[in-house]
Amino acid sequence: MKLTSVKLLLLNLKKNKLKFSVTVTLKKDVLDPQGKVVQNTLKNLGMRDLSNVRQGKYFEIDLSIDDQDKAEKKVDEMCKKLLANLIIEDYKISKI
Amino acid sequence: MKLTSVKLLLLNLKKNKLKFSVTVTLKKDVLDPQGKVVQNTLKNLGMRDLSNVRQGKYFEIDLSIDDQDKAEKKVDEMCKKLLANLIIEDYKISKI
Amino acid sequence: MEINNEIIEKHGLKKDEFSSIKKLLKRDPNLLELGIFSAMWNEHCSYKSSRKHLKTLPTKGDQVIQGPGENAGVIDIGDNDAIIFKIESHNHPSFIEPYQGAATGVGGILRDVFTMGARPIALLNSIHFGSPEHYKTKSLLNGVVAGIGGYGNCIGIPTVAGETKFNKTYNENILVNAMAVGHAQKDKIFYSKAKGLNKSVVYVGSKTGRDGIHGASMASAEFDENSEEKKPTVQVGDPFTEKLLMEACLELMKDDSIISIQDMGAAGLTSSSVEMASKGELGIELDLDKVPCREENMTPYEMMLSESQERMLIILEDGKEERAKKIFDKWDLDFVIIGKTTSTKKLILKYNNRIECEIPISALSTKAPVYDRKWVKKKLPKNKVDFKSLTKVKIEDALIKILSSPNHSNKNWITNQFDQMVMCDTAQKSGADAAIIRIHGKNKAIAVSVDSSANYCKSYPIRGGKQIVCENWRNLISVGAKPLAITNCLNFGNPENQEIMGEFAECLIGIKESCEFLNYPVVSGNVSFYNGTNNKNIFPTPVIGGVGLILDLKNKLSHQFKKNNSTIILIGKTFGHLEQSAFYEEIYSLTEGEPPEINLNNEKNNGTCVLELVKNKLVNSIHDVSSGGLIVALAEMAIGSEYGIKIYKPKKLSNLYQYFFGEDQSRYILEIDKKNLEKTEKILKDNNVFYEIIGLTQKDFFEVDGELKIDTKKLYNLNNKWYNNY
Amino acid sequence: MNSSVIIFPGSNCDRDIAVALEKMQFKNQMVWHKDTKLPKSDLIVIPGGFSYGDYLRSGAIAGKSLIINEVIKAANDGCLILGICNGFQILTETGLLKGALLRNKNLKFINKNVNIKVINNKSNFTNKYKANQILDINIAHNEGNYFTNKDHLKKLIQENLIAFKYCDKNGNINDDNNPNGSIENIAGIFNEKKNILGMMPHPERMVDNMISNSDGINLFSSLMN
Ligand SMILES: Nc1ncnc2c1ncn2[C@@H]1O[C@H](COP(=O)(O)OP(=O)(O)O)[C@@H](O)[C@H]1O
Ligand SMILES: [Mg+2]
Repeated sequence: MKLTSVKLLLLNLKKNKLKFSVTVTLKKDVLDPQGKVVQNTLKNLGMRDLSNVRQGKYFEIDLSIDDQDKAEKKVDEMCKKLLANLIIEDYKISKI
Repeated sequence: MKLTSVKLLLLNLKKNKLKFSVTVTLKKDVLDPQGKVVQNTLKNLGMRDLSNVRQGKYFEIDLSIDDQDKAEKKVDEMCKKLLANLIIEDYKISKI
Repeated sequence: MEINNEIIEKHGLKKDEFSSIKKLLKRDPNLLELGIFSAMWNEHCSYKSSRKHLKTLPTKGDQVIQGPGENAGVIDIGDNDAIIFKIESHNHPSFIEPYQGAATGVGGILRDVFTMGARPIALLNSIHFGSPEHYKTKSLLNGVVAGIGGYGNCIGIPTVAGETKFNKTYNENILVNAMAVGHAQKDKIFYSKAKGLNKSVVYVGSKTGRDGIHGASMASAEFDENSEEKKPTVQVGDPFTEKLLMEACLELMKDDSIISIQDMGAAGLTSSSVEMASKGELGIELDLDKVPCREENMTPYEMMLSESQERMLIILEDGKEERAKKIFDKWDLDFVIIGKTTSTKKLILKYNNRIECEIPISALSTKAPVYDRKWVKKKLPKNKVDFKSLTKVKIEDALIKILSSPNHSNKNWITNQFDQMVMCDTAQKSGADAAIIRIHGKNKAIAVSVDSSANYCKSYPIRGGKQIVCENWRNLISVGAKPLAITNCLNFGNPENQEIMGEFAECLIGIKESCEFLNYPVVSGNVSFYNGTNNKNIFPTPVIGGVGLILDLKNKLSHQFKKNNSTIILIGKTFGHLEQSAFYEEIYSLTEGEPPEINLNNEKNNGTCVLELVKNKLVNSIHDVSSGGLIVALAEMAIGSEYGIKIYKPKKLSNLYQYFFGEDQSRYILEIDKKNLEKTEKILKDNNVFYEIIGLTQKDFFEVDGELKIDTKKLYNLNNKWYNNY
Repeated sequence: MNSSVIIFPGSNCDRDIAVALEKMQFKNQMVWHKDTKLPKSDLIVIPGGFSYGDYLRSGAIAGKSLIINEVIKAANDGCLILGICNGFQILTETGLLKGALLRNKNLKFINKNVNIKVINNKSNFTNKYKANQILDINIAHNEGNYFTNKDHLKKLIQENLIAFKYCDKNGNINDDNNPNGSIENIAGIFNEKKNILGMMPHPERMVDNMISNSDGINLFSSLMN
């Protein structure tokens, strides 16, 4: 009895939970001081075949919406409003 | 003549370039103050269906190696040596 | 590419300006040349609308080593110590991208100071935002504050003072002005004037990218709905690299390798090379193939107009290249010889072995247009507010409302985000009338403060201009410093509008008058026009940054009450001027009428005499009376101390509101030990200074006889809560 | 006593600590991060600042520098190591101290004076302080939110390896006076052998009454002891 209720809960949770990942990266021509420093350090650590590193931000976002389309639109709105700074950054949303 | 040589160069460049993405996220039991603040801010912006946000780092790494296996091992090494602090963070590598 | 009207317009050049270019070149410019002209001839670099007026400012004095015209102004503080300082605006970039805009503003002004051989020792800022209710304000505010802190904290220079104001006039055009102050040896100051032929021109610092291309032109254009499209021109700051650049430059400056040095600020490589050549009356030839680039396939146009940050241009003495390169290698910075000085008096740019640009230097500098723009006098406000017609408020309620308003609330929530202590010479942090920075390893210190009064300047520009200089002077005196010189950042609307140009001209008349009278010269500054959106201009907002000297750090003063039962003296006459006061604005939303008049004689006399009292160690604490009037100033002295005050009923002015909230100028409040009172009064009388004894400090309570009695802890809380609820 | 201060690109409290050390009669030398040899020292200080701009993670990149290997060797030989602010972050990144420093809970840089309590005054770094003495000291950091796993935390407590905790002016230790969200209000910790101290507050800023106060002096005189 206890077990089934837990299972049910999990099921419900799953049903109502859509998970997205968002990556936010600097636009191509924008200076990425962090990436540059990381790249140099990796090279100093002996990684010779490294040709480029860019650093960005990563978000995992859980939504309690059923409708995937709707959910994706919400995430898009979040990116535009807060997560990404569209002046210097691009973003990408994926369902996970 | 000039054009072909440029094309060849580009081809070579492409051939020798493998691109990976790395995401680094805080371990589950580590507090994620950034994610919390982002989540609260998004809620304040009216995103009610949001149930959780975690924030991490994202890297795009270009390697000039042909062999994908080798390349992936290199990236794994980079993560272990520098990109992630394994005491508090997990990482994930994908080919892009 | 053919240069058509559209391209010319996109470069912000007027038709007749283009004709002049053709005349100067005796041919049509190519695109690269057009870009260079547009960068050098825009308002930001050429000061074409302001130059005529700026010339009227007093810039000389015994204390001045270098006035305007160099990267920053230099003053003498004795013992071979020099102070180098300047203020600069980064308004437009900060509105578009607040964090990076503010950060690169700080980075830029720091380069202006260390380029002259100074180690920066303090940062200040003046930031103006729209109304707190405006939907953009909060994120702009948070972004700007984080950006200022982000840069200053990382590079390790304390941010010690500033001002933060809110007014709806800045809703669509915020102001972000940053000031840097540095210390150098008087005999080791570096200038930008090139000297000698065939000397190596060296590029050092970060690589050049495509960022900020045409930033300088952007800073000289009004905003409109399409501003979004201008966005990619925002630069990203890299304080880490700037720290390396600063250390490398200061290391190189230890000997005599450098002939001249210039940071790449607005208009990057273009303006730095032209300025050096122009001052030295030389030519300069650059080989653009050698410019270190961050991106592939960058064109000469992009290289010359990029505003990538953290770069410098140096002209080296012969034979010093190797030693210099070693230093920059040590700091992991690019160091490339990209050209040489020549006798041609031309800017010649080569790329792929071809001459891509050939412009006489004078065409870009001395022959750049200067405008005598038409301006009209301000129509001064005639109305006086009819005080009797206003609904009455309790003095206590008005005081509380002012203290807890965004403009008057304590700014700890900002300044706690700035490292104020790094370098371990900050003897007084923000929160005081002026910050105090000790000269490293010595017993003396400088005091610094920035001030503006846009409301005053809007209603009566001449008087407003006069007032801001005096207010700044007072703030320095209030910490026991002798004011020495100022820098100024002139933030105005569109100069092509005759009324705006009038505001500019008249504010400068006022500034000049005060500076002259107080022997408080202008040694550096910056003009920012076109602050406005869709023909709505901001209030005229000149900002004054002042530097003063404290000979013995032991004599420094702050405004918090120090002791129980000491006598409180008010210096200066109280007339009860309420128009343009915080009282009218915060309580009644009234912004009519004239600001208070200033009698410069009294100003000077009062200030000098206060310093005399300080010198005689008669004073426990001082505060100047400014926005909010006497009662707000007294409350500020109580807040954060263990003491309050018992204020006697005023003898003369029957209207308590005028007495307590009037913003009459040239006034100071002094806390004096009873045992020192007699001596103090004698000095005041001997100097013909008007003063009144207005009360006594007491434990814990802020009290006006028969009117109000508030726990000072409550005042503290009221003064500190605004941002928490925002 | 001989001391060395390591300078990384982006260190910015190196001069401050050198001034404090010299004032306290240490014979101090500055060591550039590219150096591969450490001068003979009884004390090595890793100063505050933003080594490598705090890029990636604060302290991460400095933790991979050449000189750090020498620091680790010296530490293993029992040399005293003091990491202040960014220095503390670097020490955790190298593993010389366990745990990690996360972003401040309010995500803002914090510079202000706070109170800390001396939790363990039986160490080379703290023996001149009284037990439970309360200090008024400056903090200035973005990432001072100390975190460690449960086992290590237990060990820190049981073996008395917590040097300082944030508190109020009366010594109360609770959330209200925890500026950055640190676990257990921790402001500084020792390693097991107590020859390494990492702390977020800046003792070198508190050695001059003209500028601040003298609450940091005893840390340096403890080391001299
Ligand atoms: N943005 C800021 N940065 C640093 N300090 C600030 C800032 N805004 C305000 N302050 C500080 O707050 C205090 C009050 O500012 P203000 O009311 O303008 O002072 P005053 O009237 O004496 O000129 C000053 O010490 C000032 O340095
Ligand atoms: Mg003041």
